[in-house]
Amino acid sequence: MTLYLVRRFAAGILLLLALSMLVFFLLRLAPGDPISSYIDPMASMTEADMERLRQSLGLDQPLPFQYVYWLGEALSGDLGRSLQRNGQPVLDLLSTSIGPSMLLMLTGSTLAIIFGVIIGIVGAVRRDGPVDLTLAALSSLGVSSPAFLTSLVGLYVFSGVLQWAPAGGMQDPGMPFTVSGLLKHLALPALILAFGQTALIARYMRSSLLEVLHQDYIRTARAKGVPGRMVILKHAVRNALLPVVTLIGSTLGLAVGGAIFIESVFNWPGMGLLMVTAVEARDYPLIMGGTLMVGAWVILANIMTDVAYAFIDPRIKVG
Amino acid sequence: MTVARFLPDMKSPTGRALRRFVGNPSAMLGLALMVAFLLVMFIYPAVSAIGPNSIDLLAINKPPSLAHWLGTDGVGRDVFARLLEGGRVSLLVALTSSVASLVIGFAVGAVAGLGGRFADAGAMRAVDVAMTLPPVILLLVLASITGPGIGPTILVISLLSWPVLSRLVRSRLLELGQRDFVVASRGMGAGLGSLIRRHALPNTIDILVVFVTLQVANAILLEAGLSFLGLGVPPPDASWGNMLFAARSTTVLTNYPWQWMFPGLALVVVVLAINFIGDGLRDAFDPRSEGG
Amino acid sequence: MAAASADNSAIETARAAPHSSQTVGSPALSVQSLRVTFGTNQGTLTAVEDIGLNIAPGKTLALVGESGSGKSVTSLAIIRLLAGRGRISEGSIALRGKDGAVKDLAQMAEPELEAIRGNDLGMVFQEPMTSLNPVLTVGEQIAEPIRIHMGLSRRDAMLRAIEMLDRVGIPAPAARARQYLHEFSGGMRQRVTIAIALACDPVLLLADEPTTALDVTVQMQILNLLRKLQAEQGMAMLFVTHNLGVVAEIAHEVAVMYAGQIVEQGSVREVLKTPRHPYTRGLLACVPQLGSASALKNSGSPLFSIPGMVPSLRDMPKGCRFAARCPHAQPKCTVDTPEPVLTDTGNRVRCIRWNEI
Amino acid sequence: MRFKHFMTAALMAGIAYGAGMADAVAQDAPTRLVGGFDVGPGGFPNNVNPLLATTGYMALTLAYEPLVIYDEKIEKVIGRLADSFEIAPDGLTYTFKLSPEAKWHDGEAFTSKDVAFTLDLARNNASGSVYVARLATITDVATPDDRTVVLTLSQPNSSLLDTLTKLMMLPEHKLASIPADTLARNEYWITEPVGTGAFRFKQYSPNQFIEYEAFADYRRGKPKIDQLVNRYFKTPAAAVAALKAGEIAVSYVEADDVTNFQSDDAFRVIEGKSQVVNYLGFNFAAKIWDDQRVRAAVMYALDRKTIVEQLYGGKATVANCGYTAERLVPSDLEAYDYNPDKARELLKEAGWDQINGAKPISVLTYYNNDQSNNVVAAMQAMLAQVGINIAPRVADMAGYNAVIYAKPIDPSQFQLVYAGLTNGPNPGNLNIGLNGAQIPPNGSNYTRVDIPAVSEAFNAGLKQTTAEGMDKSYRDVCSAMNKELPWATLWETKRYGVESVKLKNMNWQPAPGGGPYEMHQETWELEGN
Repeated sequence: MTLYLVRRFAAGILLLLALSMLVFFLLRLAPGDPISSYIDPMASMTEADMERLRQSLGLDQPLPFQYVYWLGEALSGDLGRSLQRNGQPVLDLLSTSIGPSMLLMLTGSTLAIIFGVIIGIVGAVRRDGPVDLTLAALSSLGVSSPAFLTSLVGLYVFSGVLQWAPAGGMQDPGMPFTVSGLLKHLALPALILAFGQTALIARYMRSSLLEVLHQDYIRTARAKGVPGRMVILKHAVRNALLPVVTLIGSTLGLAVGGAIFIESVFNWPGMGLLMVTAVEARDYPLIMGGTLMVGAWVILANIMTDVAYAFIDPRIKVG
Repeated sequence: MTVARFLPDMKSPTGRALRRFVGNPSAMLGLALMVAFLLVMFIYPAVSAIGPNSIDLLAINKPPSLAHWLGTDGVGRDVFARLLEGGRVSLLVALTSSVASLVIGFAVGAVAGLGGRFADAGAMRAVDVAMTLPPVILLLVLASITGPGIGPTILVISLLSWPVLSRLVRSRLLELGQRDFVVASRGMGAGLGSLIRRHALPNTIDILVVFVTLQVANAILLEAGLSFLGLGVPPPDASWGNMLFAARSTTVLTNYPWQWMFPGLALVVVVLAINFIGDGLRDAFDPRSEGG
Repeated sequence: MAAASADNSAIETARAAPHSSQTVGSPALSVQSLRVTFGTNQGTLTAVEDIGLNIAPGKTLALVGESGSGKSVTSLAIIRLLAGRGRISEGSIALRGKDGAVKDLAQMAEPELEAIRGNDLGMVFQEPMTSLNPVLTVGEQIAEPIRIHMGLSRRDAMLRAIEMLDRVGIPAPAARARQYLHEFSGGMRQRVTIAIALACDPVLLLADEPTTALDVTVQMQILNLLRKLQAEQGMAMLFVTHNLGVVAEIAHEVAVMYAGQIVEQGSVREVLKTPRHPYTRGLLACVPQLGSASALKNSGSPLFSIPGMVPSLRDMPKGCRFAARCPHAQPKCTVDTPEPVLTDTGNRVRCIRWNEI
Repeated sequence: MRFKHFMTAALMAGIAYGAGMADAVAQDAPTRLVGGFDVGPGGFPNNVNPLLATTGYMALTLAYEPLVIYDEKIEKVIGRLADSFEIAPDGLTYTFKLSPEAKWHDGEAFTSKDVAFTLDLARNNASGSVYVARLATITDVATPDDRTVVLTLSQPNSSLLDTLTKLMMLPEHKLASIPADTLARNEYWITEPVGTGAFRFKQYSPNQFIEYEAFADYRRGKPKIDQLVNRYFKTPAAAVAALKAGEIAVSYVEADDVTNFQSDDAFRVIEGKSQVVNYLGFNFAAKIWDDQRVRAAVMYALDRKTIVEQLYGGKATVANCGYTAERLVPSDLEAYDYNPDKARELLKEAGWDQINGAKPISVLTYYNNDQSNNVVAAMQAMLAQVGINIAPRVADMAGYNAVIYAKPIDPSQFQLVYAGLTNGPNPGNLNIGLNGAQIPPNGSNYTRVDIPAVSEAFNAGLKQTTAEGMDKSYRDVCSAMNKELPWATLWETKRYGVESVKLKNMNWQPAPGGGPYEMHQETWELEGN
């Protein structure tokens, strides 16, 4: 097992290297550079000023040289400084925003897994019954409502009108940090993030469970006198979870992207918000740092999924 | 079911599958909804005088009325006409990109699942790279190279959606690979191609069907997201994506709900219909459901 | 029709009836005029009808017939695990439980059935590769019915499971109990399913072609095992098979099924030695005799097989269902469905011309 | 399964707690004002370094103060850290008398040394300052005594005062020791920055908020608000929700969202001129706009009155030149009323079919909200009726700048821009976008306008030193723009803010770039909490 993990992590490191190279050169294809994001059409910044700023940031060097310089710094742990105005070190910005993102994503995903699996089971067991049809309709609603729309509707209804939840942010600004304050702010965005994912997991779980209920060992279980509910929960669900675990692993990895809208609308200081502002400002070092951290998280999520998969299904040997 | 009786008692498996599909009430409901939608989408514009882009500044933000069945938008354009034109655009984008990502995802997944350890490792690392690439950057770069418009939108959406499917197909085929009939056909010298065609495809049909049904909705939402970056289907053309996107201003969200609710509703109905059709197809092609 | 592989002489060996503590006479299982129907898009179809059989404790009744004759449906009906839209539309299934009380399984509601299944009644299936849960350890799967029906603690149930593994002849049972299914061969898996079925010392064991999927040598081991366990636990057994050699090996009574009906029923000795129903005779004629291969080859004649096809459930012929394929059929055979009659040797035959041929 | 129960319980507690949440703030607790000072186009979230500020001045003046500032009505420049100032008749020397009581937040006295240090820093490229070009005319900064500063210019510059209102004074005793080229990156700005304003910096949380506390011995009196928070919002919708939920007391609000608050008596809607003129900029490098009749045809083809009435609800004024302020607009302007037939006539005369015909003309814009999309759709339909087919292309700020400042300029990328430029309070601000001398690389006249009449009018304006002189010359600029049409000027919209009725004396206005203008921060009051 440990050999497998070592190999996967080594592959992961190589992967991050390939990813950093790909993103570094892709970024240069996008129109605009950090300096062009400084300029405000209202301000009168001469072309010469812009040229000088580019030199001071080393943007006029040949691309491969810039990449090697960046890589050298990155390997020594210095991801460089954000090109945005107050030039904070990238590592600090990332470390302050990875926490909130993980918190939001893990809470959202956990809720999605719990509700998704339950809805999937109910949908499969009461197949084509009234409950199944309503759940199918709800999950279609979940799947087909865009993150930014659900966030806006959620924000407006629950904090604007009903004032149940605070309007964005991670804590009341200036107030001392309290866990209940955090939970109060976390509830709405996490539920909205979970809403879409739940529908996804529910659909796959239902289809997988229907597949498993056909298997012979389910009939054997019933022949053993195992009560109906236990047959579903103990025998069927565990087998049906196998493909769903892969799905959960992948969506856990991709949740960072999805959180962008939710983090923007709720002003949640996570990676999503950081990356959107970084991309708007073409802040290359911050984008590179962010990509590596998000990349590492997705790779970790994939490795964890494969290990969990092997752990749940004894037939699959690891590696 | 009277309909089933008219169909010839076809003996071939597809024939029986077709008869099972027709016999499945929810699948037929889904099919009926889709056909109705497509019919209205293609016939109404030819009939009606009101074009999707004809503005009328004296009738902006009007609620649904006899003149405009679903009301008008911020520039006085008829929401119903835009809904239909947008529907054509969005469904075109969604279906093509779903099929494209289906093909790529299934191919990579199948190669990984059945192609032996090295193919598996190689394919999965490619998937890892694809999944770790932050969508924001890919969207921005690809779309800015290709510019807005329907073609690039389809390309971008397909590139973003296939990795998840490949992992699902791989996990199903890893399990399948252990089963006797696969080992047996390998023993009979079946190459990877025929293995995929004869064993991988039928045994992952349920995953593929569920993926397509979800991917249609996901594609339309991604297209809406693209509008966030000023890409996707460029205004003034209509698409469900950019119509939904109009709701980002609180006023439109609260005071003119018909401008975004109907595209949202249409999307939910289409997704529901495609889900029912998908379920019907999966049950029809699943031999074990003979008793069903 | 799978050729019987057992030595022809096996039929003659008498088997000592196991002396069992239960009172002789009242049967462990008594099925009366059972009819099972399936709902389909083209209306309801009758899979089996007018099934009547009794099995005394410690005795084995073999239910033999071609595939599609309804033998598996009958066994599944008894344990009420009919797939899809199958229903018992007529008849009774009287089972004398461990507590001696006779209950009709046909009328029983699901919760009560769950108390019976795995406890008074065990079942073994045909396909060992797929009939066990791949993600649970073997020990857990055996211990499960024990904990449910006998209320033992987790630890005690596991001990009993290990004991069962030992009794079904699996070496190093303690270690093997913690392993998973994919680490067992086909034969071993069947032993595990038997261990599961007999874990709670049931009164009746339903075995639905348990040896069909196994190779010959393993088949023999499983049959001997079943016989040993029957001797030890004294449970009645309904053994579904299409292999006459197996019938001869394990059964005391036999019932031959054709197109959803029992056409001949009686003690193994009588039915196999002096078959009265033309279909039974045809079946036995198909069994190639050892040593007769060279004679057949010289005479150039093919192995004997019954001409024609089994009638489809959708358009069942009137009268005797075997008439179309019966060499002795006469027009009167196709008038009304023959009722089972007692023959001179005590068999019950569903043929009106049994004594004329 | 235990973990599952824990998570659901924790979540339910969170929501339940939220429902029961009452702001149990005791009466004698410090008064706290939370506002969205950096929301909207006038804001610059996350900018803590005044030298890099191109906008967001309202937030900066919470803690910092410039030498001079616009008055309460944002019309003329008055003293702030300078009690008084005078300009020599030849416009080459500016003398400032500093306020004697002004102190830095750390107690040090504010002296002319600080002014000289700040001006040197602002003119030093290495500090990353964005004011270098605009202060280029200053040749010498003299400090005869602690209370006086004398500036000498190489040539008269009527925009200098406007620039000085945007330059916040920095503490020489804190920053002299930090090398200029590392100043932009120094931790100083987010740990213990020092200013002279009514509030003192307390803490900064990136993308979230900046918190201030009252500066007890502020020379104009101790502020009534004890704690002040400037909260950032990524999307306007988030600010609207925070306003509705009572979490912030004031914020800029998009025109679309105003209707939410007009009927709600807990809020006060503030309307003001945006002092930004919207226009369709002809990209002269594309050569299809060279004929003035074609440009006039565009003006005649656009029904600007109906767009203002219907799409802006009457809340905008049609602009027939760069300005709409009465004092800058002569009476004899051509109104270019909606006249599609005249437009077609002019196009035929100019031979539009040969120049461009029906080929799509790409119009680039960085506006990407509902209102702008609707306006572009309306203009597209109107122009199509006379045979001009425009295809809108939206880009984010960086993408927009990349296209307009591309070297070499690529006319195929954009033939038109739909943009806006500040035309007040200093009318000279339009110069950088229209003067022939400002064509890149030496300015931001990216549509390459090179019309002598327009350039000369601007040059004259810049030389003026008296208010009357400036008004007269910018009226000439207005008539030149109206006749030559370097731009198809459209309208000047109103902009909006929303205040809680509990907020007193803030004098919030939608000033371009947030001002800076006199807001008397020390007099702000918040009833009830």
